[in-house]
Amino acid sequence: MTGRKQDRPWRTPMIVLVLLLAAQFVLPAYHHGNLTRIMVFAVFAIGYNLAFGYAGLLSLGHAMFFAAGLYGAGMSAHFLGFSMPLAFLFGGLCGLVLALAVGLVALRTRGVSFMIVTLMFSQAIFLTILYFNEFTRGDEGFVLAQEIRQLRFGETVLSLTDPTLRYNLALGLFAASYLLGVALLRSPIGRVLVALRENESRVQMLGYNTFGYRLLALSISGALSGLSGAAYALLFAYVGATFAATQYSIYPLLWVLLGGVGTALGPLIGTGLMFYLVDFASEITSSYLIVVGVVLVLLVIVFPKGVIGTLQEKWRGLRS
Amino acid sequence: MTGKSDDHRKVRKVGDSAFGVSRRAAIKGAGALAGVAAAASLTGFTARAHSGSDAPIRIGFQVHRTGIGAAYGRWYERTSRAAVDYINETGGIGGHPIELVIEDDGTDPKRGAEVVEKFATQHKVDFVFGTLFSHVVIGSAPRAGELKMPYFVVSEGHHVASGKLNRYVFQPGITDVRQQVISMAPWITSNLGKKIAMIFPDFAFGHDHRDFFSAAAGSLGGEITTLLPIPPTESSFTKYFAKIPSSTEVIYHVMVGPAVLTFVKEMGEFFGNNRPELFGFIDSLEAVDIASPGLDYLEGSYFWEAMPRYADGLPTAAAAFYRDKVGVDANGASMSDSKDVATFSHMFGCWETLYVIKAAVEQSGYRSGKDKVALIETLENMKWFNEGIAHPQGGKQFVGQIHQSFGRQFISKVENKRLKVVHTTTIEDGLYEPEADYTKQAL
Amino acid sequence: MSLLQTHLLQTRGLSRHFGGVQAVREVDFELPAGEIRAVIGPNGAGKTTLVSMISGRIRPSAGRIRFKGADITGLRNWQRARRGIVYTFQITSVFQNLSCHDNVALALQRKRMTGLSGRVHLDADALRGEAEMALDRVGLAARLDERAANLPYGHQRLLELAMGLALAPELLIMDEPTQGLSESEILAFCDLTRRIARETTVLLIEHNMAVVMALAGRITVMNEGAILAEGTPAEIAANIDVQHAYLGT
Amino acid sequence: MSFGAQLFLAVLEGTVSASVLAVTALGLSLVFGVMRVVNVAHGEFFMLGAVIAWSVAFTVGDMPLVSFLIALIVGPLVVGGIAVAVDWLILKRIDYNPEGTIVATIGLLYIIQQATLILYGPEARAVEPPFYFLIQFPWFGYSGYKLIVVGISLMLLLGTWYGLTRTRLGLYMRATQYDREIAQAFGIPVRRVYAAVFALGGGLAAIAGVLVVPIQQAHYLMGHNPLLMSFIVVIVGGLGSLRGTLLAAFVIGISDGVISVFFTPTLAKIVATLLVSLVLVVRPAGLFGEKEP
Repeated sequence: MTGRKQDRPWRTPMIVLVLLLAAQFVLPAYHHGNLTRIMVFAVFAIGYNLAFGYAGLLSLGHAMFFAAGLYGAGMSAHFLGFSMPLAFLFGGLCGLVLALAVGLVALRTRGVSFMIVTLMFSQAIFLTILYFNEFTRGDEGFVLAQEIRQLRFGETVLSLTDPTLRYNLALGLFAASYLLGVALLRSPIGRVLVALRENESRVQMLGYNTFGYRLLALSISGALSGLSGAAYALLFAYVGATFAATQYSIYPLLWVLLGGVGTALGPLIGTGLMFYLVDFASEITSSYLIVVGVVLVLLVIVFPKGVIGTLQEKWRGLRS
Repeated sequence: MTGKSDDHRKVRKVGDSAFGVSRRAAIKGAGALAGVAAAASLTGFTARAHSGSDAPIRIGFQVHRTGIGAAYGRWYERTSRAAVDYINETGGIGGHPIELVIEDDGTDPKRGAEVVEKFATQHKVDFVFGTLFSHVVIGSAPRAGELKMPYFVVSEGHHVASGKLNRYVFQPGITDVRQQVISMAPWITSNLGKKIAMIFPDFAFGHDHRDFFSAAAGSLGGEITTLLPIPPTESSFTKYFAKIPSSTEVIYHVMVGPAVLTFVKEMGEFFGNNRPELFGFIDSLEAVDIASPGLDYLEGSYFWEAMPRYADGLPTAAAAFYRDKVGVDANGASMSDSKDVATFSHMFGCWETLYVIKAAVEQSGYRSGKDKVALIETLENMKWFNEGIAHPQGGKQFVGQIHQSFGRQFISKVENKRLKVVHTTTIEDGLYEPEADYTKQAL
Repeated sequence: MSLLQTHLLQTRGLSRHFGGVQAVREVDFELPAGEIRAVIGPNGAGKTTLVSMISGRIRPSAGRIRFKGADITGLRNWQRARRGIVYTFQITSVFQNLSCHDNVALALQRKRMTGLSGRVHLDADALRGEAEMALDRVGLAARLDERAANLPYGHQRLLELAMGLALAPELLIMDEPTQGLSESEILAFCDLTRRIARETTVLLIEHNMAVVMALAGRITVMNEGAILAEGTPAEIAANIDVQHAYLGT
Repeated sequence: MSFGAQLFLAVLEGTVSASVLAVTALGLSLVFGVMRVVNVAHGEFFMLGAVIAWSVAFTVGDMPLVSFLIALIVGPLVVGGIAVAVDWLILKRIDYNPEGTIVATIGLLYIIQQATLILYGPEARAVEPPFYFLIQFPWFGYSGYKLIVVGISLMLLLGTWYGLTRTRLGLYMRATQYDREIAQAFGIPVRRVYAAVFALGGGLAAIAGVLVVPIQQAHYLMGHNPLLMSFIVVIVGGLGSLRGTLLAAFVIGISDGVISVFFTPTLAKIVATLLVSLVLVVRPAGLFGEKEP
């Protein structure tokens, strides 16, 4: 956040959002659907970036927050008959509460220990989902009936099976999270978080309760991850333990690192990049994971700070 | 045919060869693949619809090429290719050739749903089929329903029959867990013993076994001495066997995943010679050589089989013909590599499902996507699939309300490191009251 | 009026040991408001440990600390900072990747961050104005938008100081502030400190005796974790024990 | 079966898995400690060891002991070679940047897994143990090979410990771990030390893989658990502390077994998992870790 960068902070976000809004009219159905998914998962990545990229909290357990939202929304709609908007918010709340609870304990640790503690908690949540399989159906998961997945405004009923509605709901959620990310980074809180990442004890000597700020960062992060999970459950009608497994804690880390740690746009870029990497590679060859692997390695070598991060650096280099 | 779809075919060929029998050749080609990437990314934005009267029936094959299901996926793919080739040799479906469009779902429910979407909106296929693992089926089913895409799974899960999926999902080519389990119960309780300990994976597949078998055995005077659900993250099992009370007469085990061999071996080491009777589901040993080191003590134990792995277990012409077409030898291994053991009790489902699709298309006069409703209604009204080349595993009764087939099951004993069929159930043994009625759902 | 209130800061029996080593033992230390106090002593005398306990970076093994009459022994470092005890580091630890503006803004904004609104949004221009003023006090106003990492070392120390001042401290603790500064920079630093001392009590650890003699009203000499002597620069200069402690004769 | 016997069995099982885990974790601990690099592909090195053991057994034919010994040498050599290549081709280029290494080694993980899937296949394949004998306890039978695994592991651990404390390379490694710049200043070839450490780490994982194949089976996805477990063990033990790593391996391995006696399997896993994380909450630097910077 240099002074010069404060010129037109909202320009890039607006361009990006307008492009996304326009994209739905030109994209073929398949990519239309893909972008919907990418935006939903980008929210997960944004959430992760808030903790990792802003406050320097490297968690290996974010799958538990995504799962909290997924199950919070899915089960409240499935068993308690929550309406779709209510279930969605409830999912976010679950992510938030879990993040608070986990944070109170896990944030006593730092660095690698924090990685492990979050990893273990997440594992425990995963096993717990299996343990209560009577309700969760464990790994197999369950489907949300179409009657549940509707928006009612008095007489008019909108079904979430409609791709256009789905796209724009995803876009709305993404836009909100994206702008929140940008705003937070420029807010006083954001300034503290960034400083926190660099030198925590110095921030304390300025009179800030750093534990509180780390907890705050983790909570917002958990809430966004939860909302992303809730959106997935309601938009794509499936709730399953796979999403609580370790690889879904690694994905957001991977997406953020690919896109650019601590950048506002990085999460979307990283998520999209990874999605299409797999999609295209798997069309060329059945051994597509080799292609994916090689590309990941090359990306790291070419874009050491992630795509957006490295480009930004190059750009600054050009200007000064 | 347009140039685009032309080079797209080339593109797919590369992918296919990489999974053919000569896998080493494939990796050499891997270098060339990079170049093809460009081509693919170009075609990436062009739908693959064909048109015209000679148009092939395009069937999307959702296969587990990677991930935990890969061992099954490879044989599902071989079986499906064999079936498609033979159907096309013999006049295709009502004169139209089948074109198989293959996508890997990585045995992941998220990717599974995306793949179904891709089949519908990008490849513009007529049907999707072939999914095995339950979580992928359940993750993909909603999208199939929303896209009104007939979705034929080969999963043996109870999900379709339970009625919790939707009207577009069918399982006509393979029997479901519930009927398998209840048709086993009488033979077990009357031949092996009534005091039974159950060991099963602690997830849905295992719980279906737990619930349905406990109920069935109970009604036959059996007693479940202990239930041991094993967490999927576990890689060593000996410590759990200690929990089995010594009064136990039969251990009923059904494990899946790469650790099953360990499980079976450790069970042997633990109980030694004075072991209770063992009854297992062959899922534990699919794609595994019975003669593998450490399995010796399985000698004299019993397994459920959906289709006998060893040719002499089901000496019908149809079964032999099927075995030969798929390229499986008399011992249930690949003809080209005796170490490459088939998933014989599951993969026949692909072959039979493709024939069910053929039948449904021909009887309903299906021509294009707009005839899907007719196709589904026709299929729901089918009652019986006759044993023969189309159904080498055996005749099947199809229950339209729950979109599920019912068939016979086999019980085999391990003798001289081979599986020898000792009992064959009837379709009636596995029948149960339909739990739902899909035909009442809107299309 | 009791003795306590005349003292801004007071410690009683303050001790700290690391494992077997007794870094600070039984220190009773008083600091009246408005004074410039220098703490000197040979390396390992326990100076830094003492001020670290006062600023709350280290917990004492025993003893109490009172600030403005209140016992603050149990308070965390950030709570003490809020009460007006500000510590500037021995090794500069400004935020290298932030601009001078953001470095100072971090110090300035805390008091304004009240209520939700204050936490999510502050008047950027007002903040910028204040930051400019704070930097101006140390003569860095021109570097407002410069990345801290790009500043020469001496200026980084000044930025560090500016951050301290921006907190409007009642007690400013400076740990070896002139370390690594050039002669001219040291002179500038001295009058700056004098100006600061008009509204703030200053406690500084310093090796450069010239600086100490020039600035300090009183000097506290520490040796082997205990207070050896205390007095005006003149008294200390004349003190035999101090010479022993330093020269070991 | 009597409670005592159950407990005895649990401890026995715990010790076996602990000793294999210790060897794997030791490799990760070295890489992590000296290079400050999180090698996400460490589990794949373990898997490669297992797969190589199977391939050797397959080519050698029906001579379990011979093929076992060959695998014990070939496995670590091949994997070590791969590790060196990776260090030179990738890690060096990104200057061991911690974040970059995570992505790079995730990529490596994909590559190794898929290559194995293509060349070796998706099946789980068993290998004859070098010597098989059943120890018949009054309550249950137990594979003698498992106890031999414990023996070999302990020898390996001692060997490594000796290497680290008594040899020049060990000295270099400790110096580099202590401070890279200073080590360089003292003329220690840090680059080569890094390559050596990465190879050694991979080699240890590979050996663990070779040891485990006759107990478990070679499968192209078998690397996942060892990676997580050894990662956990290294941190719980305390970064850079070898004895911490070893202690943690045995504490975690054995407690996992013992806890399983008291709860239903899945619940036991949940409890064990939470206990481990609590260790770190109470001692954030791990059992033997110096206070974190």
